[in-house]
Amino acid sequence: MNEVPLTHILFLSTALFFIGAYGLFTRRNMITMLMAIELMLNSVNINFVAFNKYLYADKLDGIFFSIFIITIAAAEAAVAIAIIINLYRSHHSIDVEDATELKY
Amino acid sequence: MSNPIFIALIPILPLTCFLLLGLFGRKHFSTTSGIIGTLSLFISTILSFATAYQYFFQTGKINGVYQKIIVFKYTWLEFAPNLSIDMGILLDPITVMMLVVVSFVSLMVHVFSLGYMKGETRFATYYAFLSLFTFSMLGLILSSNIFQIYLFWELVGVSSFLLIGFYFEKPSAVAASKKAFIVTRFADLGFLIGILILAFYAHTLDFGILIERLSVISSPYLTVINAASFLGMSALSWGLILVFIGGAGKSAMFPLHIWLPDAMEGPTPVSALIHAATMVVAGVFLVARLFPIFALSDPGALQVVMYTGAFSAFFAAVIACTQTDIKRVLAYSTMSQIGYMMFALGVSKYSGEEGLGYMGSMFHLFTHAFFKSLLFLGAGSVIHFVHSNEMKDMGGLRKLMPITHISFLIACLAIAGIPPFAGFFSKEEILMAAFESNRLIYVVALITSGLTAFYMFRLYYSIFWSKDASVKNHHGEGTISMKIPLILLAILAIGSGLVPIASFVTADGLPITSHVPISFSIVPVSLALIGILLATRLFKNSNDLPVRISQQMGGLYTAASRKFYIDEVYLFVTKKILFNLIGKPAAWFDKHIVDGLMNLLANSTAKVSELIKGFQSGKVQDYALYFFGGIASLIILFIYLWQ
Amino acid sequence: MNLTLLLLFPLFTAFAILFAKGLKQVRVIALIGSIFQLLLAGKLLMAYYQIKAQGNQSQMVFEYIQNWYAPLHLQYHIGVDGISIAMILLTAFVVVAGILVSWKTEQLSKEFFFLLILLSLGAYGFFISLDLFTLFFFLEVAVIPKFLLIGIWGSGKKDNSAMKLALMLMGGSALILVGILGIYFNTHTEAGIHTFDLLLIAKMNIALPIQKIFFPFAFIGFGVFTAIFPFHTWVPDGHASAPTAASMFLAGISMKLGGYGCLRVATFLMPDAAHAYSWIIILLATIAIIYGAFATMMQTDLKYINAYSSISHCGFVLLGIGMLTKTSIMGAVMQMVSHGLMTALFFAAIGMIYSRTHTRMVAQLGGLLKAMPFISSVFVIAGLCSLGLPGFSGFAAEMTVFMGSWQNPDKWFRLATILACASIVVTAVYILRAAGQTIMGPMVNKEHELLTDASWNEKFAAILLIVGIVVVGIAPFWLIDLIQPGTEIIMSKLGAVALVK
Amino acid sequence: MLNEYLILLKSEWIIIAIIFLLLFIKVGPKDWKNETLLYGINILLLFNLLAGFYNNVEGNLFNGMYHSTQLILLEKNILNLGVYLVSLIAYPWLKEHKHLLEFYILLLSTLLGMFFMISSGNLLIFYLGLELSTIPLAALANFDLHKRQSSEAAMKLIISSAFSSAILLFGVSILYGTTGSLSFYEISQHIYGNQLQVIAFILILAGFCFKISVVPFHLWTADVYEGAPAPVTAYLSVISKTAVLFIFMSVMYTVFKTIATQWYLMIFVLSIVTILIGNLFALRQNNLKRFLAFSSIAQVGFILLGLSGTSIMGIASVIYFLLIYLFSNLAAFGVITLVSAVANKETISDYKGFYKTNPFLSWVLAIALFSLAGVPPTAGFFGKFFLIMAGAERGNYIWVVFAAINMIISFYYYLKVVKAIFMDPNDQPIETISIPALPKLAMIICLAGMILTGFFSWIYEYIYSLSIL
Repeated sequence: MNEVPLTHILFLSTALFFIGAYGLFTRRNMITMLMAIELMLNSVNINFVAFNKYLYADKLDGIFFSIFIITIAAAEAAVAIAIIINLYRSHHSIDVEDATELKY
Repeated sequence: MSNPIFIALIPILPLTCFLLLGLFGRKHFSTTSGIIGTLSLFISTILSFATAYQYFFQTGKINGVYQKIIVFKYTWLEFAPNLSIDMGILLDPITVMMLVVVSFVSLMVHVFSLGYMKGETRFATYYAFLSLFTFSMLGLILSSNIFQIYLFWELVGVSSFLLIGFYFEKPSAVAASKKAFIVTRFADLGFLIGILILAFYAHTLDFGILIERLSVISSPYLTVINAASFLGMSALSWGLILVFIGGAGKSAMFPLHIWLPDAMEGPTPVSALIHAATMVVAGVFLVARLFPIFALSDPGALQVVMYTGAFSAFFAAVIACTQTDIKRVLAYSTMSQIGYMMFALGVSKYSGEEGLGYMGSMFHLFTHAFFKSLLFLGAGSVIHFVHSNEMKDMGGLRKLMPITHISFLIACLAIAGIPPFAGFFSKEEILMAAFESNRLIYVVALITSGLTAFYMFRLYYSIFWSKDASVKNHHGEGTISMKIPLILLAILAIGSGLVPIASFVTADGLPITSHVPISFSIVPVSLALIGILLATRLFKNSNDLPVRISQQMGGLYTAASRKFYIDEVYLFVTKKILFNLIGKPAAWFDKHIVDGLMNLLANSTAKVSELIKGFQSGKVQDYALYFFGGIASLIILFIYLWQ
Repeated sequence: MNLTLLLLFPLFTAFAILFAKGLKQVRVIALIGSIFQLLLAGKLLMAYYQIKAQGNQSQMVFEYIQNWYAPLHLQYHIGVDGISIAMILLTAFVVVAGILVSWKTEQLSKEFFFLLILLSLGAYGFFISLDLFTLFFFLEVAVIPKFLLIGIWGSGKKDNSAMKLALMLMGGSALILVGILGIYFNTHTEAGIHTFDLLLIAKMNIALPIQKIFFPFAFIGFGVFTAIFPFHTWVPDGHASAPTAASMFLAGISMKLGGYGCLRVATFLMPDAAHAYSWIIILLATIAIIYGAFATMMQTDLKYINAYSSISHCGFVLLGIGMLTKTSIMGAVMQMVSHGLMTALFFAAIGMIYSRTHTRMVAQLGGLLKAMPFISSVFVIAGLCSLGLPGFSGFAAEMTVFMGSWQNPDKWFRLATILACASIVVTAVYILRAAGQTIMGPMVNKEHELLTDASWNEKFAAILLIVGIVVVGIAPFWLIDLIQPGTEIIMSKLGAVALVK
Repeated sequence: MLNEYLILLKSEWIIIAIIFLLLFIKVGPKDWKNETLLYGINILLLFNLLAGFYNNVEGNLFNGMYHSTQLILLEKNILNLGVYLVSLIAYPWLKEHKHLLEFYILLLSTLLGMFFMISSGNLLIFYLGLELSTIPLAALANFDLHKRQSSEAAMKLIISSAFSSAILLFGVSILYGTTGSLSFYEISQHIYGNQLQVIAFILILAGFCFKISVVPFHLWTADVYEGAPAPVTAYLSVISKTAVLFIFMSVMYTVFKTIATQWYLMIFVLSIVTILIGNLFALRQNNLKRFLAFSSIAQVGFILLGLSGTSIMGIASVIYFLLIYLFSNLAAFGVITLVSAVANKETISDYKGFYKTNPFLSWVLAIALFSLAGVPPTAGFFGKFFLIMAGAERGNYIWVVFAAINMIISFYYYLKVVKAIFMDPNDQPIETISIPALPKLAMIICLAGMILTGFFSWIYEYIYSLSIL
């Protein structure tokens, strides 16, 4: 049976990465921005798994790394959301454009 | 000289006196300072006379020729192994003669000042300055090294500055002192560069060696310095002329004379000392000192000296006829007489009979010192009496101040060149020399001497005759201390002409016998008499003739009385050109361009930082975008461009 | 003779001041400390004569080497020759005088004297150090005190000028930094390592192209300190705004750091480049001399007058160095000493006048001689020294520079020399204008009648400096003998190059 | 075997112990007074600091994932010192703060993360350490819960750091793909400098540059510094930056040694931009914390300059500079914290006439600024000088000239603050502040560090002896 070549997967992950970046740059809603970042991290996960599977199947470094990434992403999200909530208390909004007092 | 210490003492005594009075005079010697100064100077006078005696009659002459004797020499500032300022004492005929003149006249002035300056608040300071001047002048004439002479040259200048500005609260005095210093300083610039040139080629600063190296025809140095030329003139000529410019500055030769009349702002005894007898002849002395080089190696430079001298003599005489401030009259006459000495040097040759001009010049220097200082002191006592310098405030004083009157008359006769007064003999020698070498100069000299007689007697009459005494006699003619110098100098004004200078002071040290036939003397004497008679006609009794004549002459007269506008020219040059065209722009340039450039740098930096502040927009998404852009640019730069 | 004492004394003094109580203690400590410095400097001189009398021919005496940053081969290497001793003496004189003049400083006196002493420390360190790193270190030590002294105790638009001064000096040291790093990385001792050691570098020859790159950095860098055109603009403002003592230090000592550096570092270590660039140096120096003099003529503020004249006078130093003849270099050193003393005296006098009349404007002063004869005489003496009157140090120094410059046969250099000579006339003009206006003439402001003359401390300070000036002026041969050996060594290096050419 | 774990992980264990202790206190019934707690904790930290110097051994664990060398131990000691100082200067701020314990817990967990990060021999550990040292920081930045700016700062920090770590990870993944390993050593064996690897390198570099705030990855810095509470800012600007720089250096020198020629140029460009931008922005700042943020950016530029030397001298100079930088910056922040806690003033114009009322604090701040500016006799001079020397070693003198010019600009803005403190008149200056014992101790330590470090050359020589390529 013919399997999907690595390049396809890499293409997918890269696309995902840039989509995430695009989301981060464009969406004003902080939560959405967090999700965009998650997207980017996932693309990284795909990379790792793919590399591991296709190139270095003898060791499981990549897999492990992706697992750790997932965990940490969760932690990051947790803290981020806590902060956003706190921000909401003071700003009454979760639009990044409203949180631009510190500049220049 | 058997004991150099004694000679060294001559200048050192006034120096110590200066330090003493300068540091402590104000407090401790406020009244006695005059005595101290006078005494110390008296001693140095004695010493200088002794030196003169010893030099001329015992040690000076070696097989018939007066030698240059280096009494001692100490390396003071060594520029390079063979190039150093030495503090030394050089004895030769002119030095010794000057020694006598300077110390004696200075003594007279010291004595005179005892009375004249009595009651001044800064009496001690005055004497301190006098001693300083005397010290520097003596140092100048004793110098054995051309840089040493320059050094004392400056000191003389500054002490004259201090003395002219003695009445420091009079703005005119301050201005005059500044003018005197700056003008002479300007001339000294020439002197300095001249020294640099001569020293560079002769590889020495010592007079003896310098003269020897640059006057002996066969010497290699001479050929080199003649070979080197700049703007078509040999380095030697440059050097000598520049040095002469220095001398001209001090001796108030045209066109550097402008400071001398103003210098009369100083106390009159000071004028008598500095601006009549001693400092102003320094220029003559300098030329005489370097005379061998002038005469033997570079006659061209000597020509310059001659013409400058002659012109100044005539020019000053003309102006003197029109001045109304008696001291200014004297000042211009001084300038004119120095012009005499200068061109006398100019016409002279080096050796033997042809060195007559040199001898005459020195002779005239000698006699002139006495009668001119006498004139000034006389004028001093007159001013002391009437408290004014202006002729119109005077007149008919002969009854009130007989001694002054007599001495002044003697001096006038002497300067006019009437036999048997001193001036006659010296002038004869000069005229003779001029006659023998250059007729043009001779004619100028004749006219000048006629003018001299005229304006001197104009002065004399308008002081002592013309109208009756306007001032009432509140205090007498003056203290005894003021009279004695007058008398002594008067005697010398008669007698000094009989001193056989010819057998002592000559260019090459060999005595010469001057032979001036009576027939030769007729012309100048008669001219002088005419001048005197004219003056008598015009000024003996007050009448309106002089006024009418002056109106007749119109422009010429005014021009002369305005000193031919030389001052205005200088004013224009300094104020308009130096200040406005160089100084102001320089200051402006510094303030705005240079400094502005520095500020511009700072401001532009600030401006830039203002411009780029937009990057820090405060929007986290922009930050991410820039982040991304950074990566992208790095990748583009280092993967696609760089490889 | 342990040179480190020269650093320890001021250090201890400074700390003592920090822990002193009350104005009285502070200034007494400062004075005693500075006097100790002076004695120490004198002792150093004596020791120097002794060791020379014993026939010690080495370039530097009292050397002491201590490895400091071994991995980078930085050493604490100190030693002196005649030139540096002259500079040290100068510093010591000026410090004592400065302390005395600012005796009456009430405001933050503790900090004031502390900073003064720190400044002197920097100067001593600079003059004794034979390692480029320490040299640079001490050069910069002096910058901050200057900034604070001007900024805190200054007058007029002090902030601006303090900032300008600090930044321009910093710029200078930045250039120097590049220069010395350039030297460092192009030195190869036999051990194959780089070195900052001045004497070692002097022994080896740096390639001409390298020299040509780094000489300008070093020279201009040090030049900024000694007001080389066009980097002189910090001088007028800085001096004018500074408190009296600070101006004395600035003009008297700090500007000499520059000259010394130009000579000891730039010219001595990179002789080829010095020859190659001499015409530029002379050009700049001549411009500084003439243009400084003319700019001075236009000034109306006494301090500005002296500041601009300092530019002109320091031009002589650079001229002397640029001419590269033995005599001219000796002249440059003499001029440094002379100008240091003279200008310090001048600023002292101005300070005294200012503290009484509260104005420095020439137009508002006049006839002070009547009210305060002593101060006025000091002022006149300073003036006369500055216009090069024989008997004062200025004459000997300037004449030596001229004589030396004339030794250089180049036609254009001759022209430069003549221009420089001409500047002494201009000097006379502005000095006499200043003196004539302020000291002589009728009294402009009647209140000045009542002013008091100098107090004991001011008198002492002035006399100290005058003594220095007069000694150098009367006996220049003494100074010459002191600096000759050092100069000869520098010349031998320069001369060797000249022969190669 | 077991005690090997104990000894090698010594510093980590201690931190963990302290963290847990604090946790227990938190959950425990008795609530202590802030004062006592603070003193207690500071004593603990002091103990931790001292313990760092005791019984240091080298070795590897988890087959090379964790390794510890003398240099790393030294670095950990430096960090310990920094943390101790930070906690000292945080005193006036924490005195009234009710979440004191959380603060320390978070702080120490970040420290733990850093320890793992700098002694990591493997990208995985490195990543874990990095995140552990970053995420709590975001929480810390938000520690003034009621302050708008504080939460904004925290938001910016967490989002941009998340983004940066995503980028970093992408780079890591590519690196993994091209080399097939995560351990530094093996990676370094398989680096050939092909394009993919260079891209990976650039991504990773970007991640690092974000943490040490190199232009153009620096933009979060100023905002976060300004918004966060002063002690946290101090921590951010000194400790976390220092830690990242340590690991950054070793990664550059070990992992990417083979493509040094490429990254030398990148560092070159980055450092120029960084110094310039940092200076230009610092010129205009009025808020002291923001001002210090930009000045620290400029400092990083200089550090990169030294780092580019790629020599022992480079390493040693960087570490040495960081030590001095730690003293100087913490001294400055000590004063700022105290003033903002007591008088609640943070702008430069508030500090006008500061010297009249608080001479000691003024001197501390001034000397700190001089040290940052690199003026002798402060240690900062030596630090800067050696950095520039290391940079010049490669013979890139234009760069040195550039750096020198920028030193002048930086000098200008540092002096501007000094001018405000000493010279500018002010009718209502900050009132006289009584300095509590602990901050005073911190300031004195910093003063000693700033003034003496330069003269004790053995410190540098010691670092030099430890640094190996």
